[in-house]
Amino acid sequence: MEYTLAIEGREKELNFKLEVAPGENAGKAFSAEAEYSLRWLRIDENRLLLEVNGRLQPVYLVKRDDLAEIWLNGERYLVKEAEVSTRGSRGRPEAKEGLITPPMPAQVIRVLVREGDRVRRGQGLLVLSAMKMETGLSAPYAGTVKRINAAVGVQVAPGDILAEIEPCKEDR
Amino acid sequence: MEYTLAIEGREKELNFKLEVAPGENAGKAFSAEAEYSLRWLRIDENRLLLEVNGRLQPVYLVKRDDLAEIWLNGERYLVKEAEVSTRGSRGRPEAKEGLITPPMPAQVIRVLVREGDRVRRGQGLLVLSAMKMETGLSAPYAGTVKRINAAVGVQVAPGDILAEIEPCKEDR
Amino acid sequence: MFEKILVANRGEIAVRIMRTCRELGIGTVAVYSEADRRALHVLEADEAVFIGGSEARESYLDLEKIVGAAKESGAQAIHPGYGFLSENAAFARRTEEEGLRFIGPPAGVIASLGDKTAARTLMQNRGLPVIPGMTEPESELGILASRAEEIGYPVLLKAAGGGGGKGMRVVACPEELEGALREATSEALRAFGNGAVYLEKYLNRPRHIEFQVLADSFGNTIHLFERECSLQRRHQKIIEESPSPALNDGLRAAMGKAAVEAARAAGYVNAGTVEFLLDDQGKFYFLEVNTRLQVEHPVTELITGVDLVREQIKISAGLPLSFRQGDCRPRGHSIECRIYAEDPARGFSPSPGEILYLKEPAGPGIRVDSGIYGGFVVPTAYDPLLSKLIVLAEDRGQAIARMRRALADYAILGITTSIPFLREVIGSEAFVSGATHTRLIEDSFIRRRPPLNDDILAGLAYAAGELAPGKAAGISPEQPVPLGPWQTLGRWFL
Amino acid sequence: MFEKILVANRGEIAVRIMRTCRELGIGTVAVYSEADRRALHVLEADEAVFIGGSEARESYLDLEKIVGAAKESGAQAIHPGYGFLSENAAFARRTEEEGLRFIGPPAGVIASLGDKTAARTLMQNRGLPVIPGMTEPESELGILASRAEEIGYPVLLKAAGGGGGKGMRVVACPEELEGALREATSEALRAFGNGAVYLEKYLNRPRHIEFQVLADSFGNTIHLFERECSLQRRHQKIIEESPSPALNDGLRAAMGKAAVEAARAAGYVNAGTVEFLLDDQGKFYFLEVNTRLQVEHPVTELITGVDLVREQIKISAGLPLSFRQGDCRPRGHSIECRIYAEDPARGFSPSPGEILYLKEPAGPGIRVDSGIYGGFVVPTAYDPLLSKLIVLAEDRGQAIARMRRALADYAILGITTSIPFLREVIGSEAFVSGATHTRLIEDSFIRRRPPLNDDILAGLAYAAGELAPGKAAGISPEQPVPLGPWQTLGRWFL
Repeated sequence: MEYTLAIEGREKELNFKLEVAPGENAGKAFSAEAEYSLRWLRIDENRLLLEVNGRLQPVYLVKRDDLAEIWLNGERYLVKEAEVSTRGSRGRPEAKEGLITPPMPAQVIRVLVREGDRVRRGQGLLVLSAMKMETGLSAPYAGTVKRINAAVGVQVAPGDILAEIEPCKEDR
Repeated sequence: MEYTLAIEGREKELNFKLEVAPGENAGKAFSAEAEYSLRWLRIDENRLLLEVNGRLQPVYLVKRDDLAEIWLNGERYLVKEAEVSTRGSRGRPEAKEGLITPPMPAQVIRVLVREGDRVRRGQGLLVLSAMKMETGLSAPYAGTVKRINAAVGVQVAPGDILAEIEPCKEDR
Repeated sequence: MFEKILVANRGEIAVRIMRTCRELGIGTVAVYSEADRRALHVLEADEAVFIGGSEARESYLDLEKIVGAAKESGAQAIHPGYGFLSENAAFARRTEEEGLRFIGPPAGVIASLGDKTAARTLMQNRGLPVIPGMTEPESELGILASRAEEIGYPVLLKAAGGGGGKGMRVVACPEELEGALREATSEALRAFGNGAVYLEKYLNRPRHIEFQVLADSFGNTIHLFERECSLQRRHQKIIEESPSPALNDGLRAAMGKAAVEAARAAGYVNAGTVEFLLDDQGKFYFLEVNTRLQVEHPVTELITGVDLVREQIKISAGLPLSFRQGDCRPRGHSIECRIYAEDPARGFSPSPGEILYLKEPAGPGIRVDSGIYGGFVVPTAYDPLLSKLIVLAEDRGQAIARMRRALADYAILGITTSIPFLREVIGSEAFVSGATHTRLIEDSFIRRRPPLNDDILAGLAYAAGELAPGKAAGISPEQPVPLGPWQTLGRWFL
Repeated sequence: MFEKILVANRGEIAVRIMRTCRELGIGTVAVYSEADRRALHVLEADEAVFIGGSEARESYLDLEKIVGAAKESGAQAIHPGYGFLSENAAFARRTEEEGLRFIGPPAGVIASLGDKTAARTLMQNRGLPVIPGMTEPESELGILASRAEEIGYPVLLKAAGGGGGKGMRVVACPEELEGALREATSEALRAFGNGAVYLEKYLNRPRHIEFQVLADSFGNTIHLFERECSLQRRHQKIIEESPSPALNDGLRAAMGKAAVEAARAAGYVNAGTVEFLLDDQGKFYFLEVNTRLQVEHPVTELITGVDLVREQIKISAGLPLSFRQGDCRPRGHSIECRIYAEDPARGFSPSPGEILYLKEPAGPGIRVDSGIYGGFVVPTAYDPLLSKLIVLAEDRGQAIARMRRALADYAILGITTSIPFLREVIGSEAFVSGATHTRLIEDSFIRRRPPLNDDILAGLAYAAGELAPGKAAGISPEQPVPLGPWQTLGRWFL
C-alpha cells in the first residue's frame, strides 16, 4: 500500500509504502530515507501499541471523519490522507483570504467597521473574546467591507463568515 | 413504571414505582417505605449523575445482557429485573447442588476421587488453582460420584460441570 | 467545624477544594452555570445549584446568586477558590452579613490589599522595599504620561483592582501609552468590574518570587517558603516551582521575614501570598498580596506536607494553627505545569472544544489536579486552564526528569494544549540551569513545531490504526487467539 | 549508569520500576507471557520480549529465558521486582555470570538469608532476639511432631524457601500437624521450587513490623524507618502503614538499630527489609530478611521522600548512598491498601476477568500504583494484586480520612475486588484506634455484605440508567440543549 499523508502544520506531504502480510499485524514500511520494521497491537478503540524497529511506541488515536488525531511521544498530530484532503476540506476550516472567520469558538465583543467602509491592510475589524482573552480579527489586505455578519454578544465558531473584504486592486 | 429488581447477594427483591414526566430526566419513586425525588443526567456511556432528594450521587454502570453492574458509594451492585432472572439465568452461574462447578476461572491441579466412589458430605473432590491460591471443591452431601469431567492441568471456568454427585437418600 | 461548604468556583480548583472538604467530613455544594452542567466540579459535589448563564457575570461573578445558593442549601461557609469573586471584598462582606463564614481574609483586609497602590504605600511605610511607581490609581492619560516620564520608561500599566496579568501592559515609549491604557482599562473593567490603573517602573528580567503565608485569628503568622513563578506568558504564570533556584538560605530567611511582616501589617488572617520581584542583583521588592489561595499552591503543599485548603477551613472555623514556623521544613523539590487549552504556536490562542480522549500521567511523585474528563466539552466562557500537573522529587534535577516523563505521558486529544510547549520549556537549557526570569518565554520560546523526526512515526501510526481491527479490548487471554506475528515473529529466541 | 534495564516481572511493580528508569533516562525492556500480551507493563516499556506460556514456570520463573532476553535486548542489568525470581540466588548468580548486574543483593547474601532457619541462627549469634523454633528445615513428620512438642503448641509451619505466606500453616494441636505439613510442603514446592519447612513458636496476636534498610557497596548501611504490616488475610498483607502506631521513639530507635545490625551481619548490599514480630509486651523478635523490594515500599517512599527503586539502581551501578542516617527524617503518615481481584465475602476467593470500567481516585496525597486499565483482562495465572492505593497526609487521622475518600472514589466494574472490604476495615474502630495485630482480619472481619441501606439507590440508579439516553458525552454546552428538568426544575431560586 502506498500512503501519502498530510500532517497539519507541515508543508510537505509524507510518503511511504507499507507491505503487510495478509492477516498479520506486522509489516515493513519504506520511505525515501529509510526502512521500518513494524508490528502493531490494537489495545482498545483509542489505543494502539506500535513497535517500530524493535522499539515500542504507545499510540492514542481518535478518528473524526477522515482526520485522525494521533498522540505519540507527548505530541498531537492531525493526520489525513492527502488525496482525500484535496477532495473536500472537512478538517479545520481555513478562511479564504477575504472571508473573515474566527480561529476558535468565541464571543463577539466589538465590531469596529461597517459595511461599505474602506479598510487598510491589518486594520482591526472585530474583537472576539474566548476564555477570558481578547483577540482581534484584522483585514488581510486593503479593501472594502462587503459584508458584516456579526453583532456584539453573539457566539461564533470557526467556519462562520463574520465579515467579507473585497480587495481594492491598486492596494494589493 | 413498576420495578421489581433482584440484587445479587440479597434475599429479597427490591420493589418501587417510578413516575416520570415524559421526556424529562426527573421523576418520583415510591417504595413501601419512602418516597424519592429523582433527577438524572447521562454523562457518558458508563457514567450517570443521579440526584436523589437533592443529594448528588455519581454512578458508574456497565450493562451486560440483562445484568447491570452498578458502582455506587464505593460498592458494586449486580442488578437485574427479577422477571427476567426467572426466565433464563444469564448472570453468574450457580451450581445446582450435585453439579460441581468452579467459582472462578481456574486450573485443575488435583483430582481426589474417581467415578463410582462413595463420598462423605464435605469430602474434597478436586483442587483448583487460581491466582496462586489453591481452592478445594467438596461434596455438598454424601453420595456417589456419578461423573468426573476434569483432568489435572485443564483450565476450567464457572459453568463447567467438573463432577456430578448422586445423593444417597439415607445420608441426606 | 462546618458541616457544609459551598464552593463558589468551577474547574480544577473547585474539585480540589471539595476533596479536602470530603476528607474533613464536610458536605459540599457546587454552583454551576449553563455551560457547566456536566462540569467535573458538579460531578464531584454532594449537591449542585444552578446559578445562571454561561457568561461569568451571570453566574460565577453574581455574588447575590451565590450567597443565595449558600443560604438555600444550608451551607455554613463559602470557599471562593481563586479568580471570580475570590478577591472581592463586597462578596466577603455580604457572605459574613448573611451569617456565613467567608473562607479567606476579612473583607476589610481584602479591600485594603486589593487597592494595590494603597497596599504598596502601607508596606513602604512598614519599611518593606517597593518598586518605584504611583501610589494612586489614575485614568487621565495626561497625568499618566507625566508620571511615566518621572518614573522613566519602560513602565508597567497595572490594574488597581486585581491580578493575574489582566489589565496589565508594558509600555516601552510615550507613543504606546494611549493604546495600552485603552486596552488595560477595558480588560480590567471586564475582569474586575473596576477599570482603574496605575503605573510602576518596569524591571528588566526580574524573577517573580512569592511567599505563602498562613495567619490564624490568634495572631500566629507563619510563612511556608517561596514559590518561584518567573515563567509566564502574557503575564500569566505557566510553570512554578519551590524552592526557587535563585534563593540561598539567607535571602530566603530575609524574604520570609518580610512576607510575615507584610501579612502582619495588613492584619492578615487565613492563607495569603506575598509577591515579590527579585532583580538580578539579589534585591527584592514587595509587589502585592494575593488574598486568596493561589493556582500554584500545590507546590507548597508538596514540599511542606501541609494541606493549605484544610488550613484555610480550620482558620475560618476559628481554630488556631497547629504548627509554628520552626515546625515547617521544606523537603524535596516541586514543580507545577499549568495545562492550558491553548495553542502556543498560534500566540497561545485559546482552544476550547470537546476532549475526545484523555489519559493522565500517574506514578510516584505525580499529582494531577484536573478539571476535565474524557468527553467533557471545554467551554469558551472561562479561563483555559484544564488541569495542573505537579511533581515532587528529591531534588530539582529529578523533579525536572519526573515532569518531563509525566508530560510525555499526558495524552489529550480533541483540543490543542500547551503540553508539547511545556515539555520544550522544561527541557530547555535556560530552565534546567535555573536561569529563569519573567521575560524568558517571550524572549526564547516562540511559535514552535514538534521535531520533524516523529512525523514518520505519526504516519506509521496512522497506517497501523487503519489496518488494526477497530475494537479489540476484552479479548480474553484465556481464549484461543488467532496466531498473529505478535506470537510467531520478532526477536523471539526460544 | 545503565543505559537499559530488563524488568523481570509483570503488573504494577514492573510498571512502577519502569517509571523510575525512564526518569533516570534508562531504557526499559519488558518480558511477557502468553497471558500478558496486552498487560500494562508491556504498554509502558520501550521494548518487550515474549518469554513463553502463561504458567509462571514457563515464563516469569524461567531464569534462562529471562537472562537470554536481557542479553538479546542489550540490557545491562535486570530488576527482579518482588515475587517470581526476586529471591532466587541462582537467578542472581546467572545474571552476574552473564556480565549483567542483578539489581538486588549479591547471590551469596540471597542464598544465606533465603534459608530462613540459617538466617535466624546467624542473627541469634549476633545477639538479635529471635522466636523460639527450629534452626534446620525438616520434612519428617515424626521429627517435626517431637520438635512441636518441645516448642509447645500452637506452632507455625513455615516454608524455608520463601515468604509471602506461601507454605505457611498454623498448627493448633498435634492432630492437625500431618494435614498442615502436606499442604505447606505442596504449596512451598509450587511457590519456591523447594518444599522444605520448619517450625516455630506461634505468637498470639503479634504485630508485624518491618524496617526498610539500604546498604551501598561502600559499607554505608542505613534504615528508613518502619512499616506496620499487621493487617493480613491468609498471611498476606493487605494494609500497611508508616509510622506504626505501636512504636515510640525509643522502640523505633532500638528496632532500627537491630535492623541495620541484621543487614550488616548478612553483608547486605542494596535495598532490603528486616521483618520483626512485636508482641503485646513491646518485645520484638527478628523474623527474616526479605532480600528484595517489598510490595509495600511506597509507604516508606512517601514518608521519607526517597525513591527506593532509584536507590536500588544507583547502588547496583556502584554509586554510594547520597545521604546518611541523620539526613533521613520521616514526615506525615502513609497508608497503603492492596487492591486485589478477590471476593472477601467468599473467603477471599480470586476473581479474575475483564475490567469493564475503571476509574482511579486522584488528588492531593493520593498515589495509585496500578497494573491494570479499563478493558484489560486480569489473567488467572498470577497473583490477584491489581494495584496499590497509597496515601500521605499530615497525621494518621487524616491519612485514614484520605484513604476512605480515595477508596470511595475507586470504581472497578467487571470483577469483584477487595475495595468495599478495605473501606470497612479502614473505617473500623480497631483500625482507627491503631490496635491492629496479625489476626485482626480473621477475628473481626468475616464475610460481609454492603449495608442494605444503599440497595434502593442501586435500584434507582438502574432505573435511571435504563431511562437516560445511551450515550450523551460530547453534547456541546454551546449547542441548544432540549430544555429538560435539569434546566427548569429543582431547587432553583432565581
